[in-house]
Amino acid sequence: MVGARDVRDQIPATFDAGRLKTVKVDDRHLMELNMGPQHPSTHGVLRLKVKLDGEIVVDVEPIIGYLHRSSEKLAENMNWVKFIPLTDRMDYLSAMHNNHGYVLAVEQLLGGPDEQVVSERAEHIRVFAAEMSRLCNHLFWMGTFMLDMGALTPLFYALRERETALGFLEELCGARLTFNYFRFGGVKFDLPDDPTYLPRVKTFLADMPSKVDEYQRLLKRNDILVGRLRGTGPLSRDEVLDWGITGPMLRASGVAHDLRKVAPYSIYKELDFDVPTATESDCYGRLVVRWAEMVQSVRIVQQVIDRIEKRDLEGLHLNPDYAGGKILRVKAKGEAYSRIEHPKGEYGCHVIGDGKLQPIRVKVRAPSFANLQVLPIMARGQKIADLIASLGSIDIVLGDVDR
Amino acid sequence: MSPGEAAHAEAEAPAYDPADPSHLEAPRIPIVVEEQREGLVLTVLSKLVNWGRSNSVWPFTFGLACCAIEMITSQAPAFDISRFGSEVFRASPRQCDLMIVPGTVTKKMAPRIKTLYDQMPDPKYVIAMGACATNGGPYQDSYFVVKGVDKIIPVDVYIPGCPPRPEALLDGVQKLQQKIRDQNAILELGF
Amino acid sequence: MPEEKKPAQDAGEAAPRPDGDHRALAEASPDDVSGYAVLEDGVPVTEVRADGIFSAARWARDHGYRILSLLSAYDDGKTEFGVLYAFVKPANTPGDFAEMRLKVRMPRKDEAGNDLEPECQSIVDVFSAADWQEREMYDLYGIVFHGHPALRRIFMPEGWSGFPHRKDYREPEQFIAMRDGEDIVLKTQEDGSW
Amino acid sequence: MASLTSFIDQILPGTPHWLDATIAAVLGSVIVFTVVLTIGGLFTFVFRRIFARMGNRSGPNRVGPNGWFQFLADGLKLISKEDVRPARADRLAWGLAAYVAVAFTVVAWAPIPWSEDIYFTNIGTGVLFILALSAVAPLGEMLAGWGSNNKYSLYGGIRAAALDVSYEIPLLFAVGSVILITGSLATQDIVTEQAGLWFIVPQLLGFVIFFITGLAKAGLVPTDLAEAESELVAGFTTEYSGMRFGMLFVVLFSNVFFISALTTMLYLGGWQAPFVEWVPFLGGFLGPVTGLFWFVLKAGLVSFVVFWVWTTLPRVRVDQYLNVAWKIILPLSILNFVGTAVMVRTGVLG
Repeated sequence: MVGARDVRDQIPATFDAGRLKTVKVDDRHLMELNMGPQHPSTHGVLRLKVKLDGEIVVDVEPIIGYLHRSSEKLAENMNWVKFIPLTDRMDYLSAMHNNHGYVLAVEQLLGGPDEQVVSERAEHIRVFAAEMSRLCNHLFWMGTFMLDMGALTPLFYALRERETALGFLEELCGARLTFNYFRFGGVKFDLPDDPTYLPRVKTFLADMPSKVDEYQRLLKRNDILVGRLRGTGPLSRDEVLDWGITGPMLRASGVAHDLRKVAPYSIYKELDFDVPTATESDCYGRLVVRWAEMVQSVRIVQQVIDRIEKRDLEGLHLNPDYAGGKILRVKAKGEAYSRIEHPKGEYGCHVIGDGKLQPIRVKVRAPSFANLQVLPIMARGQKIADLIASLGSIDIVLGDVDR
Repeated sequence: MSPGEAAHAEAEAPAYDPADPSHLEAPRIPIVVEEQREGLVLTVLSKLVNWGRSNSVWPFTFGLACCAIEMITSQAPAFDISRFGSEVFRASPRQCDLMIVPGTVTKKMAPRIKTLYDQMPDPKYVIAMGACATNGGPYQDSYFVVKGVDKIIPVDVYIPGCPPRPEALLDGVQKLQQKIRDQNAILELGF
Repeated sequence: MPEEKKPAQDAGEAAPRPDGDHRALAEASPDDVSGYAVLEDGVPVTEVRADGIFSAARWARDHGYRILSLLSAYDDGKTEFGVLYAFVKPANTPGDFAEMRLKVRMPRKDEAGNDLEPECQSIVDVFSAADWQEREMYDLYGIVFHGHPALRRIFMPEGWSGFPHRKDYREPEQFIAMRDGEDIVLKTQEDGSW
Repeated sequence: MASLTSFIDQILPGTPHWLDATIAAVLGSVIVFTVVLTIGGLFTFVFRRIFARMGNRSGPNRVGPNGWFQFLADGLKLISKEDVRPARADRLAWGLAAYVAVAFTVVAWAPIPWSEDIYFTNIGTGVLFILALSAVAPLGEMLAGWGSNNKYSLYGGIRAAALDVSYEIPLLFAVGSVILITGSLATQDIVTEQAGLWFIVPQLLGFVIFFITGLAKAGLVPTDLAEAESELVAGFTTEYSGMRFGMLFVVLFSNVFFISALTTMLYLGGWQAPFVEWVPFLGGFLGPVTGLFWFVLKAGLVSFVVFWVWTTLPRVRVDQYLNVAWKIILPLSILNFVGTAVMVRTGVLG
């Protein structure tokens, strides 16, 4: 490129690029420790190159790419619809949301911003599935986070509820983890015929807040846990914004930035729910925010079920234009980016098509990838145990980071 | 024909009888390592060691991708791998018997998996969990995915599925236990 | 990219005119801005020259677009590389939310027909979040972000040849993974598998 | 010991006394080793079952009657596994560590009074003997940490050393308060002194301090900092495989019972039956093994509490624990010691 300026020489930095909590020590006394790619607390195949001064973390560099499966490149060689199963496998803990983000983006190309491609009924089923998925994600996160902290049983408490919720999703779409449920113009299957399905879900949901209460009784009153989480992995609001952190981590720093609320998609505009925030931007705040989000998800699903049962929602679960084999012949043209509120943050899909059967480019804006960057800022100057807690509080999934 | 081949031949091709439900069960092919020449003591010792090894298969805390979630879920109350004595997930490769490879093996990760496998003490077993670990699965065409973990390390049991349900993993572990029971532990010990 | 027609032009209407912050940006730094379009999802995007993206990003940041939402590159396989940026305002209420999209387009060939390597300014100094995202785009597309403090590969191991997401990428014949001085060679099989 | 010698003398009449004593010592050692390692092995199974039940699961139940042979299968497997010695490990330290850990842990069991008659030795300085030997036990962890040529192990070893220094002093003060009351270091004297009033009543604070520091001494949750699976992979045991790891594993679990036994001996009346003033039947309903029954029951209950804590609580951070140890537990233990001394001097106690 002609005349590319080296901006670092010319333009002074306009802000302090992250509070450097570096401990001043003689470099020769530092120990370099490689955590991962196989380590019980790196949630997969993340590698952390940690510089340690005794127990204190001087610096940490996350090294990723051990699960880079090049889904985005594979998308360029398959029909538009065939990429949906691969989105499942990116963030495999909340696959419904990945489906949703990709499908929304392609629907922008197919129908444009104003045209209604998806029927009201399908939108309700989508929100139902997505919020159940959010519940499952937060439950699993809580369990593994507590495992990182050394508490063994909360995982089993969380898995107990998660299995029930996954059972409902399994009845909906036939899969436990990788749902492959959303389609352009709707969802693959309608709600199950079983007349007891929705009542059973309602019973489960009615119980759920008391279960969340149970977790809080178990964990919130535990002095050891609270002592370990409070003040751990602190981030100022400036740092959070500057590093592009979204989702519960952003809301834990006091910004009620929830895309379901501020840039509503699907039917979230019509639903009544709160955006929980916390003022203390540390691991404890993130835990509290996610607990509150579980309760809000329950509220949303309850409203959606009410609307499905009481109103006679229009339309089919899948737009007939995209039903059957027609979905394989989808040809999309143009460029679009859509964002949704994923349990981990902003999830988006940037899609480009040239009117052929295959896309030119599918880029997934992965929340875990963006959020993981901030780990060094959180961990510097703290202990090894805090590094583990900070990492856990981000809620990363390596499939999402590496894609 | 060596006795080993004979054993294989006997296990093969039972006559098909629709009334007999036994054809629904997979034939149990004994794995004959070498001609059994040991006396009573060694045979009993071998059985004893096999009993210990097969009932105490400690897996490795090693998650790669989606299947790792199902691996963790297999400890959940609903599935409970602990019934078979396999819930002791050890984080150090030195203390494990079984490496479950749960997920996609990439080219960056492949050497590390080889290292981890080498770090495990004998006897060690590998379960390839899911389509990716078996042959690359949905990522066969990817430029960065190794098409199956058996390109790097030997695999004992393959579990199909994408991802396999926890029940399938339990079945795989039991298949592995059966395989261990059929081994000749004395030869494995190197006597 | 050429395939991406502006929808308004398709409909035979007048070309869209920038408004709001897009117009303000065009007025503030006319040298950096090279075009304007509306994407299929109805969101306008300002096209910025590759050596003007830093000041444009800084302008966006100073005007409240604090979160780097998207940094995505593409290769259309024929004429150009592109980078799409999306910045959003952190919002507490629905009214506060706003989005600003910028796009940098880098031709594959210059006027004389020589191959060009894609180059662009880095915005790490204004958005720390761009750190890994730019590394990712360098790793996959080979787009060089000038001014990035450590522009290294992020997914691929060091020593990997080529930029795999480019349309003209060919897989290498073999990949040698180092392990304690001992090589593990993964070769391409006849059936194309490793 | 003495009774064992006389028992040998009876069945081998005519042998010199020194031979009887030697046979008794060897036999006793074998018995102690067997008992300790069996308890350790059994406790691995018990812990897995309790942990499973706490998590709403069933736990190992396939091997033997209701799964009770699980630990035998584990032991067989560990014995028959390859013993890997890491390259460039410090051979001596690495090899010695497991033996040091086992030897000192097991020998410390010798003065434990299982009942009025069942004990290996009742030396006059029993408590001192126990404390001295269990203070050496972390040496094994440090040796393992140093010798393994592994950074995780090293961190585990260093943490073990740091904790050892911090918890040893409050532990001594807590035990010292008990000794002030009894005026004797012999373990049997401590137990007999508790007839009527268990020391948990006058020494409630000391009991709490002893329990907390005891958990740390045994390397158990919430203070399993030397092993700390989610941080240090497996801590000082990271590089150990096969039966060497098995020994460290068994030592960890036998420590659970050891701490419980000490707690029982010092504070819960040892082998003394409860409510024996009102229900004399409790004191002798099993004949000569009544004391053993009560001792094992009490120690088992304490062990259950230890396991309960293990499965429930998260791990503390190393600086938090050191802060608590030096700033709260140590002053409290001194206070307890001084208070006990004053009470003993004024005749309220002892």
